[in-house]
Amino acid sequence: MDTAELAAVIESLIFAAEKPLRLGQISELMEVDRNSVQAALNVLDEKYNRLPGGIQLAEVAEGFQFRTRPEYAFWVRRAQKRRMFRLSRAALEILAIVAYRQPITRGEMEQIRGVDCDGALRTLLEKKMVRLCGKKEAPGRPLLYGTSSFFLETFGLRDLKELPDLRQIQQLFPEGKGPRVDE
Amino acid sequence: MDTAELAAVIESLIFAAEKPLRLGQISELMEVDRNSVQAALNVLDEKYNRLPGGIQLAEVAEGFQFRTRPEYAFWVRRAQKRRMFRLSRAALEILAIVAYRQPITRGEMEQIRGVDCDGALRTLLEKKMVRLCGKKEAPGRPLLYGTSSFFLETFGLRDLKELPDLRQIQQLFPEGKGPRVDE
Amino acid sequence: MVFLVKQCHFEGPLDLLLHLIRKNHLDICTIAISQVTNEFLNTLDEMRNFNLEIAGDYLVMAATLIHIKSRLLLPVLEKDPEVEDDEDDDRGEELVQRLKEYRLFQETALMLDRYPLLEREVFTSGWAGEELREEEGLEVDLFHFLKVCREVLTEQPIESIHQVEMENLSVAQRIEEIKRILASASSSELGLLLEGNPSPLQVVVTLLAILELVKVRVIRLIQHREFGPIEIWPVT
Repeated sequence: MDTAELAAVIESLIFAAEKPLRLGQISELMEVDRNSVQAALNVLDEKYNRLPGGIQLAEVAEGFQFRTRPEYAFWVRRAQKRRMFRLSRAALEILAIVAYRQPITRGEMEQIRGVDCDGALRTLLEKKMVRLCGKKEAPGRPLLYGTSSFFLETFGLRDLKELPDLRQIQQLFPEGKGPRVDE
Repeated sequence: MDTAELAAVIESLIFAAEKPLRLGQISELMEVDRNSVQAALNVLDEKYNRLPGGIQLAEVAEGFQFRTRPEYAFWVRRAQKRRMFRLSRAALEILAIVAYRQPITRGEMEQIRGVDCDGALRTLLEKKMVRLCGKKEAPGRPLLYGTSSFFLETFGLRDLKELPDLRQIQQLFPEGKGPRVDE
Repeated sequence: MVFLVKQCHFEGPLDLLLHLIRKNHLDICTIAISQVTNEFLNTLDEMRNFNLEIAGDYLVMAATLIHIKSRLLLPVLEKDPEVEDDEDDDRGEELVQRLKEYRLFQETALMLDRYPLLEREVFTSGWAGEELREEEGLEVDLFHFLKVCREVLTEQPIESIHQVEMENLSVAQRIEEIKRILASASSSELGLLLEGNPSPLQVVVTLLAILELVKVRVIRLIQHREFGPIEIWPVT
């Protein structure tokens, strides 16, 4: 199979898959070495990401997935008449804490936020954005929480390393101009 | 909006839609006349149907839809067969009982569930989530069942001690009977 | 102030405190904390006026703030290097650290919210092959599995119950086995045939086989004394 044809097959596989497909999965499934898969993926990257169009080939959660481009969000939402998906401020804060401090217990999250996290944390677990990941070696063996691969999918991240580190975030918000100056 | 941009928006609309989109629908939604929509659809037809690739723009009775090309059906089906397996509600319930009451006999499971466990238990054995672990020292020497290492792997647990204990589960779902998973 | 309470939903006392510091264009430090203490207390009063329930967290914070402020208002005494009195200073400093940490995560949350989110700015294909939809069953993670556990596992202890596994053991087979045993040894005992913790079914099958063999006069059963071993002898 030449690269063009391999690219076409992989295009259909990624399109039909429910979840992002990893390079290794494609290679295993098609019994083709990783280099050839990578070459075919480069062809698709060219086709979808270098040329204009409504669809992008995104690399998320260590896999590949076709997605609409964010600049057309308005039209897609309008077409689907769906209620806009949103995360509450509490949910976003907890996600931020879990993403940067995982694995972390609920008590530790509450210590940082100074407030009960129960409801929002449960919502995040429900939505599979946060997952349980074991117990802490501490009195009472409290449950530990971490981000899931669906968190990466939702935020379009290849892996956690793609998140800016906390020092960089501080620079985004110069002293005094906090995130929530009242409108 | 020029034809190229219109084509990009329509590309994302058709891609994200659950059902085929009709020309009229697109025209109405985007408040663009039918001729312009047709011109944009021609661009997409060129991109997907005249050039080789894994995805086609199909015009079916109800409208336009992206689909994988039939010549790659073999690979798509093969990929879908390998997808992460799913468990039926009955199987999950038995798995719950086995996880927390192991080692346990089939009779004891049926005692807890109040119904026959035979079929779902066999599925769990086939999927290697549950394993046989000896016979009970009781009249009849019934077989004992327990969870496997694949069970731990599936749920990302290092060992059974990482499974939250029943008290912790109650804290996670304080309202008692939570909504069913399969809503 | 009324406006403040009506418009803002605060994520707890730290959030309110951060809001007040920010509103007054202050840097996070103990001085700033003491400066907004009155506003903090007023906000709690407003909440009360609106019949909003004030969580204990807010009251604990109010007490801490008053304490920090009162420390700062005390005239600075000649520091006695012999006396260690850091505990109260620590309270202010500790709160400053907590506020800074929480502010950082608020900023991180805001940064996360700027990402193009799946189902908000970007969408995956709505098309799913027809075969996919038919597939039944759930793909679960640990949390959703635990939910099932919660529903299924009641606290009732498991009663010990008996269960018999169906075994492919017929009387005819057992007859052949007994015959084989008697062929290699001149005699046997009933007890020996029932060794090894047999299931009730196995016991029944063995007894039936023996009775059948007696009936067709292949064996005889002999018991020399009451409650003694029952011997099995082939009929010669």
